[in-house]
Amino acid sequence: MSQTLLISIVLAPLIGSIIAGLFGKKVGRVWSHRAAIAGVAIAFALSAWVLKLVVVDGQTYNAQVYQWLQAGSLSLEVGFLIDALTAMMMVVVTFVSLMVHIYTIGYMHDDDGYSRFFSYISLFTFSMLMLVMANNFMQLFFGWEAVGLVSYLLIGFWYKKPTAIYANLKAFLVNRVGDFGFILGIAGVLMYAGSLDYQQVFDFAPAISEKTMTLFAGHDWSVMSVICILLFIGAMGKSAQVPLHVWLPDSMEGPTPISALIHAATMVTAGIFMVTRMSPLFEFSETALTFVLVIGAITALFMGFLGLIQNDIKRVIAYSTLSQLGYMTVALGVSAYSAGVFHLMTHAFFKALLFLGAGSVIIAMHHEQDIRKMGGLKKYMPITYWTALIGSLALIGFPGLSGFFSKDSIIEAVHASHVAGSGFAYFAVVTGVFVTALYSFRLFFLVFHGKERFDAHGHPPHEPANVVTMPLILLAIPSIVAGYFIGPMVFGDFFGNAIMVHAEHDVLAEHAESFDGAFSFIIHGMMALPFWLAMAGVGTAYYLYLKRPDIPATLQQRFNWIYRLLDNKYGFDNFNQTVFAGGARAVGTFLWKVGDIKIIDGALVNGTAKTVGVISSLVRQVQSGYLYHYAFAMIVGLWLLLTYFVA
Amino acid sequence: MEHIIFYCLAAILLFAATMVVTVRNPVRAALFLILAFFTSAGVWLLLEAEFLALTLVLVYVGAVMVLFLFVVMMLDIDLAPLQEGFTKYLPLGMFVAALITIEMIAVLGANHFGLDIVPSPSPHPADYSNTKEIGLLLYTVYVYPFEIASVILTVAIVAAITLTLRQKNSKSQDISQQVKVRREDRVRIVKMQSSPRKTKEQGEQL
Amino acid sequence: MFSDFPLLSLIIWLPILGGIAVLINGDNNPWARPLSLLVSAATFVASLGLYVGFDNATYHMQFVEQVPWIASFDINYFVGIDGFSMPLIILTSFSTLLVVIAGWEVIKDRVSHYMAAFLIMEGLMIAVFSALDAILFYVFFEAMLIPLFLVIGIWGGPNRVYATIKFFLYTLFGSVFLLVALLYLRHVSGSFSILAFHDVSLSMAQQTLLFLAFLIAFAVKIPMWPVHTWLPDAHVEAPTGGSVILAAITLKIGGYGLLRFALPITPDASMALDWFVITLSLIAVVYIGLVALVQSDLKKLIAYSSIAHMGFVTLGLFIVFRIFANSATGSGAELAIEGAMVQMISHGFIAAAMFLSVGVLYDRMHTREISAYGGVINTMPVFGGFAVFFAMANAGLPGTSGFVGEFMVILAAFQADFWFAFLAATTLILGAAYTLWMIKRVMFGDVTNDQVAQLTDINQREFIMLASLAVIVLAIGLWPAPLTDVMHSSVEHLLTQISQSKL
Amino acid sequence: MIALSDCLILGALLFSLSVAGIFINRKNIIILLMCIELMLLAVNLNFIAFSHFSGDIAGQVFVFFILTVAAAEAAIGLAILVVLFRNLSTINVSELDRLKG
Repeated sequence: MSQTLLISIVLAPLIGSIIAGLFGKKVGRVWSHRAAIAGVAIAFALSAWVLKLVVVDGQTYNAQVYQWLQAGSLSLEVGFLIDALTAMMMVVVTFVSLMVHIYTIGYMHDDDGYSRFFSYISLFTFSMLMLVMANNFMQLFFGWEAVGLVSYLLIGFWYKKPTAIYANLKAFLVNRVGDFGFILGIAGVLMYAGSLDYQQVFDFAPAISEKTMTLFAGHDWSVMSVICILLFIGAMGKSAQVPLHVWLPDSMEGPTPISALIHAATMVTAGIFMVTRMSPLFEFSETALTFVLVIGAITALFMGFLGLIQNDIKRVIAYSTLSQLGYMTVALGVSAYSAGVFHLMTHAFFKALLFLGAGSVIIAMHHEQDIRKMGGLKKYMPITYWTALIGSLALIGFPGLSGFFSKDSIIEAVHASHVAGSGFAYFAVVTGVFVTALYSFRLFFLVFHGKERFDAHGHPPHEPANVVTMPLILLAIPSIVAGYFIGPMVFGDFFGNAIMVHAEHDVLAEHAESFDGAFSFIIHGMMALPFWLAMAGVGTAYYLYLKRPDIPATLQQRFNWIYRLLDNKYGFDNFNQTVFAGGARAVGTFLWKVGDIKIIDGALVNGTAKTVGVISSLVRQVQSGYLYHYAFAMIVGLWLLLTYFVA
Repeated sequence: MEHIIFYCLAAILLFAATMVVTVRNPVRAALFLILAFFTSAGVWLLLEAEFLALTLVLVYVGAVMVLFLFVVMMLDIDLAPLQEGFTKYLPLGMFVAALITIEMIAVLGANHFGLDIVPSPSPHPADYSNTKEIGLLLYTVYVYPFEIASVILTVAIVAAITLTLRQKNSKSQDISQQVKVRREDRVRIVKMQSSPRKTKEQGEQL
Repeated sequence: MFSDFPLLSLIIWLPILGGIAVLINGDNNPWARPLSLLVSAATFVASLGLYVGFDNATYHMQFVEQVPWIASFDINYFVGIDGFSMPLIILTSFSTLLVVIAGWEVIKDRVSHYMAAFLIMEGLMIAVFSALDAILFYVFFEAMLIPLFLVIGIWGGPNRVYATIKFFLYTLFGSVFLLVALLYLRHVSGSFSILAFHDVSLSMAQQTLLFLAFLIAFAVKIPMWPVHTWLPDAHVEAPTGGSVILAAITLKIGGYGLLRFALPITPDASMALDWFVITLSLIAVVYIGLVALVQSDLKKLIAYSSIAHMGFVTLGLFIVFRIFANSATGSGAELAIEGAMVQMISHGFIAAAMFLSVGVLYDRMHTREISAYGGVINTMPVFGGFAVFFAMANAGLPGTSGFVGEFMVILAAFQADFWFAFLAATTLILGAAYTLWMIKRVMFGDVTNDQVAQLTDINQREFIMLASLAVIVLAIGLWPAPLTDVMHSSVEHLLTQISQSKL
Repeated sequence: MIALSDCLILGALLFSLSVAGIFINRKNIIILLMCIELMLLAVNLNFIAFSHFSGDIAGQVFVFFILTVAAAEAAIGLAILVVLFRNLSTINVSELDRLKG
């Protein structure tokens, strides 16, 4: 595996982005998207080649490209680490990205910012690749923030919409809160490992795990727990875990393709990827793992509830994403990293599929996103209908589809785990299955079945252009088949050294022994509780939203307080808005008006000037301006001097 | 003998000085000041400072005091308000003056500077030239200060003239303007008919 | 390489003489602009010679020139540069070039005076960075205020008199202490050479007093909380060029002064009082960050953000003692000092860019109120791109130079104390909050009023200006090694100096 | 014989008289100027006396310079006075308070 190959993978989308972004006006719309798509296509092809090299030929790569900075004995470098985990992420990222690029040709066809959009998503691909291919924390942080930047730009893509520019600021700031923890974690790593290079840090991990530090006087903390929790705070921001999840639903203000690419398939999973990458560190801290587990479980369950009452097609899927990210986090918490990453991959496919399908519906509905104003689209949009069905089934974990394998392996892993909090987590993920099925099929039935509630304006909705439907089909394929890699990826040693699990945490190993092929896994799954819960969820959705649409309204009135709680998203937004945003502004105003203006400027600076002024105005009385007063003063002075000398 | 002359001169000097500060009319004050200068010139002669004594008379009496008189007479000064408070401040002035005098006499009196402590030097021989001595010192050791003094005087002249010069009414010449003048500025050639005969009609029209 | 050629003197005096030439040329002379451009460009090119001829391997002063100046007091024209001053000199010459370009069309009256003021100021500032004689330093340190004073006082806004006087008195207040300290050091060391000051041994009491004198002098310049209130006022009233120089260079003189005087001359006092400076720095980061959040004036906001960013400089300089004490891995101290240096350089470029951007808007709208704007990006897309980029740099996004310094200092701060790093890292949130909220209100959204609707996008001159800054900000962010490499030797030397007690 | 102390006391008396003159003629600027001339005269007297008694001619040189400066001072002072009178139509010191702080 040569350095040139890897650099080409990274630079191809970047060049595409530069061409589309800086020269978009000159080269025109068509060449903009050609350049961007070509860049990403090259990256995808080469990534696939890299995956082949890693998996088939067993090669790995870890070397620096150039030295970023040197300070004392510390050398910060830009370099690549390629192993199975990276290679898999690269393929997922570039594949979904490529699909979204193609889809965008159709979706953004009439938009003024066409070239700009391509520039952004290519830039995103570059950033994401930098993130996953990094071999050190500095570069990881670079990619981490760069994807955040692109996310910011894309959420606010329609910068005239007040909600969009509110959402992008919110997203960036919430992510920054996560990064705040992340950078402290990196600083901790540097302090205790003396390096930011993954390999060197991992080699140091056992040594670090024995150290303690004092944060508050009198209480020693395990250094490893502190570092891991700090790093995980970064992951909470990026992967939208409670309580830093608030930005993700709002991010749906952006165009749908980026909801698919960034806010479902790739960027939000960066946190999952990061924790997996750091498994050699997390494994040493059970405290951190418990923390991860509990946060993940809360996210998985409670965010799913919110999906039940949303009426915006994209927001429902967004809450579903949050919930699924919670599943992945739960997997990390029980040290089932490979299951988490596996779910990351399958989720990337089917969630991108769902979002793009939603986008297809949105185009057909002329940018109407309210599912109460849809219905019965099945006959108008067959391709979208079938692909969305595949996506939804994969999402609820219908046996045989990709989501089933990944989700089931997570549930099994949690079941087997003995980490503190795993009991609650098991309850959460199992309940989550029912909730997932309920909101997924509520959405599905409301959109595609039932009465036509939309106003067609005489033009019946129709399937969008091929560039839109083709990616749906291409994404539907892995949504079905990706699950069959469960053998090597979850239970095998596909990831090799990329993931480290301590024997006492290795929940997957137990299952690995009993695992004998994907089909018996399906059979086993069909007899387990989660499957029946999922089916119950689908059935409930069918009954409530197709058979008896009056019941949900009644329920809503009967249990109004629950509805209000959910509608307020448990009050996180209001809380943040008042306490953090409002509080910061209030404190800032106070410090400015009182601290700066009153005390420092008023009392100290101008106060000094005023005091001098007051004294001067007293002293100025002496300066009468009359010559004889001055003469008198001189003579008196003379007399005093004389007296002094004489005496 | 010298005593008597000195005391006489001193008495006249003090009298003149007293008059200078007390008379109301500035012209008379100036005249008394001239008297004071004359007498002090006499004192200086006693102290064998002949050159300076003469300079004092020439420069002060001849030039400075005349200047004073000129100014006093030239300016149309209303004297009345200037006299206000004369008696009011007299006691204070006397008091301060007396204090200074007493203290000075205490220091400068015969106890410290009497003849027995600072004996009188022997008088200079007849061919001694005070002017020559001063000149020698002035043009050797003090040549730089001397030059500076001359510059100061020049500056004073320039300053005094500039301050008092009234630009508007002055008939000053601008030499450069005069040099730069050209024929066209001064001579205007007017073409006119050589005394046309007035007709009767024209005359009536005019 | 240029061992005989007085390159440094050339860089110092070329702009000063050029400025005088522009001044003599008369007001509103059509040649004033081209001549100024020529002089500043020539100075910039010449200053690049310093980089080319610089020897990274040694901490000794380079390009040294020493000529007696006032022989009777043993005051020399003694100049030279090391890894700390060289980047700052290049920053200075570059910023002046920008200012000349920025004032090209905008300044309409007294053009030659304006240009001359900046050229002379450039020479003086370069001289401050290269002076190795204490009195020479002090003279230039003070002289530099005069052109700046004039620039704000003549071309400034409506409240300029208050601002200039505040600014002037504040800085003079500080520099009085500096003069006393320098004279005292001369008394102790018997020379006015700053290098000799470094070697003189001092008792703790002496060091403490000297340190406090230095701290007051340079804290005002930086400016550190609570002596910062002159900066927002000065920035608000200053013309664009004045703001650029003020933010890009003048503030750096404070940081440079601490590096050159306080740390190496009084290491023990610095160590004993490091808690004080660190506290003030952290207050600057958090307190000022919050204050910046609520500003309604664009320039004030950026001015406050400058104070917060400079807090990182002082933090980086003074955590080294704690890092020595912890001494976990050893590279933290270098990281801290170099981080502070990088932060200074980077802030020079970013603040310049921010103020130039505000200048671009101000030239068109004649207001700095954030509420007067909204949706500017609709009418000025190219400018909007730059503004968002520089805002991101100001918020410390990786890949821009703003990230490098903050990153290094936060990493180092963790090695000093977790809570230092914790408070310092809040800038990630606060910096992003005040910068991007400002960007949101000014750039994004629909066009809010007719004035915004009639805006024209940036012209070629403004494009060149902003693009060159963008390239530099990006270049330093992507590859800071060339910048930090020149400092290594000097940083190591400084660390040996401050790790040895002078008692 | 004249004693040094005699000369000095004469100088002191002269000086005190002019001081008193400044007090009592506080409004007439011309007389104030004259008082200053008188003061300088007293100083000169001291110089000459010391010069005479210590046999050092340098004292007289100083008197020479004082005379020069005093002449210059008188000339400029009077010029200022004239300008002042021209502009303000008064030389009353109590009306000249432009320097009032």
